[in-house]
Amino acid sequence: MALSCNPTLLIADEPTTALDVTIQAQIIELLMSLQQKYNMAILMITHNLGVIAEMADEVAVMYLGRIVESGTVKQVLDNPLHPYTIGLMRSVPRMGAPDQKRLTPILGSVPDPLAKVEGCAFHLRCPVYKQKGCSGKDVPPLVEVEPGHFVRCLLYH
Amino acid sequence: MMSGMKHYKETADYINKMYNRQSQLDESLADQMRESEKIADATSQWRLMWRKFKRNRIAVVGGIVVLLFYLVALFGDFIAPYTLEQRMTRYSYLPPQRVYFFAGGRFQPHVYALETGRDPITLQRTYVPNPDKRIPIRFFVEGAPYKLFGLIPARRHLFGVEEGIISLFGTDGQGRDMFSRIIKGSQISLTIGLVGVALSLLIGAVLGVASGYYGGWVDNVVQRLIEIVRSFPPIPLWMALTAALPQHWSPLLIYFTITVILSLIGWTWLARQLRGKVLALREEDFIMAARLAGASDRWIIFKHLIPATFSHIIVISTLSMPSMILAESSLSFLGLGLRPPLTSWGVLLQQAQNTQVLLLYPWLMLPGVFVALSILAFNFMGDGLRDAADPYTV
Amino acid sequence: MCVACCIIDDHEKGETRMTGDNTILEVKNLTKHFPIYRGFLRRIVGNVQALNDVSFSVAKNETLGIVGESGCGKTTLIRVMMRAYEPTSGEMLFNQNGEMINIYSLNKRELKELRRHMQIIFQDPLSSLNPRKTVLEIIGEPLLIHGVARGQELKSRVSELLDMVGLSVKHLERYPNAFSGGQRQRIAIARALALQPQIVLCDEPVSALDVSIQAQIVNLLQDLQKELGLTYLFISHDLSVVEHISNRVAVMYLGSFVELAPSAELYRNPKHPYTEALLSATPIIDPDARRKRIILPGELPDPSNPPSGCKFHTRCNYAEEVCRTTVPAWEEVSPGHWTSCHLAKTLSLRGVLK
Amino acid sequence: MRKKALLLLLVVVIVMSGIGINAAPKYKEAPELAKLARAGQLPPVEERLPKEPLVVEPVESIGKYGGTWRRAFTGINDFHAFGRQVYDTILRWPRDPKDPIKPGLAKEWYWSDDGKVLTLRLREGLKWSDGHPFTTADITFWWYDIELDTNITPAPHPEWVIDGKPMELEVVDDYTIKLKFPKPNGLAETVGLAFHGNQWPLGFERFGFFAPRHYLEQYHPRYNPKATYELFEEKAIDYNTERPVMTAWKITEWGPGATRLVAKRNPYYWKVDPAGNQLPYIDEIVLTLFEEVEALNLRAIEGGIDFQFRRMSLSNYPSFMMNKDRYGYEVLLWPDAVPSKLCYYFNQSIEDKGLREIFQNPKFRQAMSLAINRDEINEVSYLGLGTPRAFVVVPDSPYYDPNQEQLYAQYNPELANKLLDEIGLKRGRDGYRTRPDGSRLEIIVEGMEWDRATTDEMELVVAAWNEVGVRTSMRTSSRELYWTRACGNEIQVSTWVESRAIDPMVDPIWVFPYDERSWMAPAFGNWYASGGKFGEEPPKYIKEMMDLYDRYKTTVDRDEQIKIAKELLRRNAEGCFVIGTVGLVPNVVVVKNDFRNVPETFTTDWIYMAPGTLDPCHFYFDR
Amino acid sequence: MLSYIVKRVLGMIPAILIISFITFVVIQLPPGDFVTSVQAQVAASGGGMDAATVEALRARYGLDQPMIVQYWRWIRGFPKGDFGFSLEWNAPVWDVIAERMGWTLLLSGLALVFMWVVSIPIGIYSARNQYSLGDNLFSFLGFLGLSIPDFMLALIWLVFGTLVLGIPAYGLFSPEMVDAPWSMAKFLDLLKHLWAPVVIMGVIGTAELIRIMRGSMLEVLNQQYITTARAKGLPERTVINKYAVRMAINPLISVLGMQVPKMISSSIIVGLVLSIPTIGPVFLRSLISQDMYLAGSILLFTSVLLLISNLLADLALAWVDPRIRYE
Repeated sequence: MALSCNPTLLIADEPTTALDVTIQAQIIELLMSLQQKYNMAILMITHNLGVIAEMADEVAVMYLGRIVESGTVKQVLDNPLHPYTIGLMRSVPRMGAPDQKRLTPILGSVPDPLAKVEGCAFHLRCPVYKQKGCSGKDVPPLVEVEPGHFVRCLLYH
Repeated sequence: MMSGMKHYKETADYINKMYNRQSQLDESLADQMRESEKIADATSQWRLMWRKFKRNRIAVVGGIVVLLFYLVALFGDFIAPYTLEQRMTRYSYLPPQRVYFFAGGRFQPHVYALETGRDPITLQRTYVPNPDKRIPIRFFVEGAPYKLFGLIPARRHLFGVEEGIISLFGTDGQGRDMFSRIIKGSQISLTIGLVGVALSLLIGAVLGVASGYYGGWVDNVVQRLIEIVRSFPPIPLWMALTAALPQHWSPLLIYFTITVILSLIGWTWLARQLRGKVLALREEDFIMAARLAGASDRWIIFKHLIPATFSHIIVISTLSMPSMILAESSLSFLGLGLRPPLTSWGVLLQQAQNTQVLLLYPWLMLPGVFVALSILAFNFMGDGLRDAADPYTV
Repeated sequence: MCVACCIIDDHEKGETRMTGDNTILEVKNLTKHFPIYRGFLRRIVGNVQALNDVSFSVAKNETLGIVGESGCGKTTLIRVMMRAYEPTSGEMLFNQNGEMINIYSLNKRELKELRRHMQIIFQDPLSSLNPRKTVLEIIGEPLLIHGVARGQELKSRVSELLDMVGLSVKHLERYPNAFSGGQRQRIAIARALALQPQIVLCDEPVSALDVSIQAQIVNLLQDLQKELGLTYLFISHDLSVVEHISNRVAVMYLGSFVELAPSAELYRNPKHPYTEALLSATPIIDPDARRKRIILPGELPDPSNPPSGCKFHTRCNYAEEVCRTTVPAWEEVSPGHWTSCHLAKTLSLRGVLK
Repeated sequence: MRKKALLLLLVVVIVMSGIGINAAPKYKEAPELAKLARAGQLPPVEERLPKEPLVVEPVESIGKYGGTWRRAFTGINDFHAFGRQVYDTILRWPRDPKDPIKPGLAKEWYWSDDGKVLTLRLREGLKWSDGHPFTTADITFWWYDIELDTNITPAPHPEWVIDGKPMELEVVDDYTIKLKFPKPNGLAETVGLAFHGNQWPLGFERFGFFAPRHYLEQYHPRYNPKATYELFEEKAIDYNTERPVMTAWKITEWGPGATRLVAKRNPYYWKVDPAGNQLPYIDEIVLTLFEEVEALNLRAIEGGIDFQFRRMSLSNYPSFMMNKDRYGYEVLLWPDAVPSKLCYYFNQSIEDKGLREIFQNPKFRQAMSLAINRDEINEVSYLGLGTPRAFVVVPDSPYYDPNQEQLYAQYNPELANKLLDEIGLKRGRDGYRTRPDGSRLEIIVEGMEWDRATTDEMELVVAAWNEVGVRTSMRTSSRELYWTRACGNEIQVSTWVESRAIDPMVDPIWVFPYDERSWMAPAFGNWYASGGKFGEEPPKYIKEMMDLYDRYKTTVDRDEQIKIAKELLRRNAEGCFVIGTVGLVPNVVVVKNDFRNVPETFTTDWIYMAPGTLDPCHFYFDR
Repeated sequence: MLSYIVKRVLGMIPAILIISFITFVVIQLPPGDFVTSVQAQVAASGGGMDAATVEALRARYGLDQPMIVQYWRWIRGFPKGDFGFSLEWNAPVWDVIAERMGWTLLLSGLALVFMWVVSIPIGIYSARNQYSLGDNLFSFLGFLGLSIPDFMLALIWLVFGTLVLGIPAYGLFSPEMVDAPWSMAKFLDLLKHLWAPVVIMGVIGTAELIRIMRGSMLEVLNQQYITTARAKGLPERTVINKYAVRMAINPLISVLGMQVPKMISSSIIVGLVLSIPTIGPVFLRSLISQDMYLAGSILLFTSVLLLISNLLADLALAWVDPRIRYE
């Protein structure tokens, strides 16, 4: 249905969430073939890092309504910079890496989206925040640390 | 301030290191971290419900009106200036009196004395207030004796007059104060709903929960029963059943039988709702968890299912009150329900079922206003409760 | 009652077993069919074969992972194991002080007693906690039911449990809705541990949680296992989590086990085409490792009308004639590595690259 | 309006005569009938009318033909709404109750000297509405094939049975018939021929003295083996539109579920006005069905009814008065011959022996009567239009005794209390009296729901009795249930809207325990009616009254009858057998301004089939 | 589909039998019988009836037989369309109520139509303008309608309409039109009488329907396919009418079955007050006079009407919403 008007941009909002891996694979395959066929861009929203790694060219990581890091998939996944991205990568078990004996969780939980967090939205859960005054009034700006790789963290200022 | 662009990898390493250290942090820090998480107050489901309910302005107003109605009904004998037996035949069909609050600049509530007469042509009663003769309204006056709550003998009334008459809502043909009659009527009209709902609840809750929880043949039998009862249109069935009442029964017995009849039909809705609720609950993991913890059926029904449906029961009861009140007044109106000397809003309305009442004595329709008001209030309150009752949305 | 079966001939039964004494749980040929009724007379017209001839055993202090897609029978397995459903056939033996007791032959009271040793953690921490009960009531419920503790003692026991799962005692009087998902799951874990069970069935315990929270719970489960010497049966559809936490992993398809092996072995060296497909379909967080996925054609067959022969043959890329006609045997292809595939020995399948 | 005015009200002298009018040269008829007659579809009017038509003396004036009389009724049970407009009997009640019985279908009648044979002479040439001659055969058919056929009528009407023997008929010729009894029959003229003597032996009322033999014979199993009694009943019933009638209008439209009843002019009707116009003047009567009395009243208030008093409620009087000019009608108040609108029977044969003893004490009943404030009731319930009085016949009655009018009917609570103290009903600490043995005294007044006014009245009476220390409560129920219980001797104090106050002897249920409907003692009444087979034997003071009535029944001497009736009524009044409150409460009569021949005032009594004696056939529209 | 209908209809037969039996028992509950009530009627107008007549009448009507026999006498005629004999009207039950049944159905049906016609647009409006002044106003008006008893509305209308506005407030036709043959004038006359009772009956249920429609519309408007439809650039009108309303109307259809009994009840009461020839007045009368076959048949008919309306509602639901399957 979504393709009935020959779009140039397809927004896929969690298209694979709640699907089994085999079906998920089918969908990914389908999306990718469609992309080639129609030569369109895909904006994919997902929480599955694996899917991103498999599909995306570029990635933006969001935390509490803000992009905290963005760049090419390689940049972000191979070289995560923001504490949240790093934490995320570290808390996910990776298949085929049995040497990973223990996961590193991000402590605490995502705050109520209605609650106002001042300063860096992640500072409450950030393992380093005490070292720097991240809880100030202003939201840290997005900094381009290498070409195309942006991060919103005071540590990189 | 600037770590420099080149050093970003070092920063990332630093963050990683901190993560590694964090995993070795002692529990107290973890605890502290968790404390910072969003944790609502120690809120029970009831408190949550109340908080949500409070936010709904109309529902609160409805609730206050309902509460007020019941308070007035409870203290009716005290609030009403007259008893049911008091007839002031001199003042039959007296229109509602105007109350004046100030006399000579002083707060002194009073009414005017009335000159009574009859219109020579239409033979209608006429009442001419005499502004020169003020009758002060007194509070906590001695009046006709009554028994508060049917127990405590008393003579004091909230307000009254020492001579003449005080009739806020006018009088009926026998010169009985409508204000007092409406209050007395509320005692029956409002309780008939309560008792009826309570009985419906009893039947509906037992059958509904049993049918939902046990399923199988129990469910089947109950469902068929409900189907059959529901395949009768309510008013005709009520009519047929109340027509069957031996009318020489004592008023009290009639009153209770009517509530039983009302609830005989009312319970199906409740049972259905509860069954659905229980069916859903039965599949909830916490029921499974309790069962796996070794809980017996009884434990599950009484510790989990019934409390879980409690808010629903309250909502459903509130929402079925209007139909009970309406049913009572409709049946009484048709002459099939309660009869004088029992005084309910329906009975009062039945007596107002006259063209001449509407044309000449419209204040006799006031009980209808109270029926409507109470239904409105119950509906508003029930709606608010329903919105507030869902425990899963905060 | 039941001292049913002390003599078990492992090899003939063809089931995986660790050494006798070490076995805590043994499931034998467990089958569950749900009848389908139709028509006015409610005749049985068919069966949904939710669980088909499943056999395995679990050793003490081990974590056995079970993976499979939705509808494969994971949940049915758990429910049958907890005896929420009666099985159509098969038995489940539980090691109680060295005696293997078939739980399906127990009466109500004995069952209640036995259940103390076997508890469950559900997937959805929201629905598994009664929203109307306080933490104290929820965690204390099993203790009350079994008459283990009450009053002040109950309170202190529950406090201990809360502490054990990393929650503050201050939370004792709060209601579930005051907690975050991770915390709720901690409460659920505390409840499961209240009766000091030996084995805990974890039914997708982290699937409903936020990615960043999953790790907390996984770690907690691992810590508790170490601390209390627990045995886990860890059910999930997430292959990476299962790999991370499990000693051995079983793969289910359409109500049957298709493969069972120590996790490293299974992930590197799958012997069943379905396992291979699952592994290849699971996206890996490594942008360099984009692989060719094996796309299984079609959808899961109707469990009330499963395919003949090997149930997987309809979607298998390697299927041969024999797969269509003959049900493959459950065989040990290499030590500790069981599978049911006609072609297990001939095929060379791709595991997860390292 | 005081009841004394009543005497003056009957200003209209009614002359009904079958004698001496045979000289009328030519009769006139309604234009529509004339047209039919000219077309040959009807015989000429002279041939349709009997030799000596009954001449109706107009209340006001000679009328004009035409118009539809709009009335309203409440359904199939409201047969009187139509039935009383067509009062056509063998003999007729006079318009003034003090006058003697008048001729009707019979032009003359006389008793044999011993009072055992009554000879009736019918008008010659009377015809049914289908043109078939009306003869004595229609009477014998009624008597032998309906009244005496137990398949249809289980027992003949009591006025035709003397000492257990049914009357015998002797047909002299087509117009002459003799009624023979073993003893003089004092009820034959009044009850039998004037009250019951109409064409409806079946149906709700089961009144009748004749039936259309030529029509009904074909449905009677005795004459037609294929017929059934069910079919016969269906055909004989009042509402059958096929059935020939002797009335001024004939029902032409009515069926199951219908919402209106239409009756059209009978072309063979046997009455004329003094100018020789064949009656009725009005073409048709249309009764519209109203499910609810209030809607019916509303219909009248907004001028949708031409003339009617039935079902008009007095409490709506102000509304009528306010709207009468707007909608062009007049509102009259006709006194109703009720001794009291609502009356109270203390059941002297109640099972509870203690209560029975108290109720049988005349002093108790007198006290209860004295305790009632009748003026208050009159004001509250009857707009002050009734007459507070004792339960006695109305001044129009031949048995009236002015001395009884206010007997124990003044409001005198002191005297009431004194009487109650005297008979040993002492007041307890709570102010309520106990029985002589000290046990609790509580009486229950029961009634059915009539209307607001009567309920108000009952409540006032109950309050009054509580005032004098007799603990009283009240219950109301539906008519059906109430009736059954009252007749079953189950009610302590019953209430009823009792009429028959012009000639109560026609059906003396309130005079003494006559049958189970005499709620002053249903068990004794049952004993009397069944000749001692059922019920309970009454005490002496009641037996004496029964003997008096036996004497009344078996004399045809009117003076003797009046003497006996007065004696009976004296005993009744002095003993307060029935307690009345407010009587002669007027009926509200709605008359359209152009509706004529309706008198200013007229005493209505249902026994007299009001307004039947006014001859509704001569009402007309002055348009 | 067809077999489903057949199955449902066949399934109604045992239901009708059970209902008829219960009905009969209920109708027989009051003490006394039709003859007693005839007696009382005769008495009320001054006449009398002796014991022998009473017994004979009882035998004639079969009232002296055991209840089960009387019940059998009643139901055995059902297949032939014979619902017994009304003792009071002295006519077959069907003849008495056939026309009234028609009026009852017409009134109830029109009231239902009224409710729908009023509540759907208001529901849509309220959902699209949530918490606006109009939304609040409509829901307040709806609640007001919900809370005023229908008999009171009817009573007020009866007097107000007739005497103040001079509009005919009772009956279905003006008296001069009752007998007239059908014509445009008669039809208009009928409409003039009909609208008020229809509105009176309809207002009670309108509030509920508005609420359901509003809620369901809100839910649908938040659905993804509505967002998709909007994203595709479809005009808002099409989105609302073609997608949203069609889906949102489902819950309305499922309460249709519940609305019917309310309308029937209402038609009885309104019919009584406004003197409309619905089955209401006849029913009340038959209950009081214990005309058992008549009362029983009316109760039975209304119940069957309910069964049928439930069936129709189910079918309509299935027709509108293809997700529902017949099992």
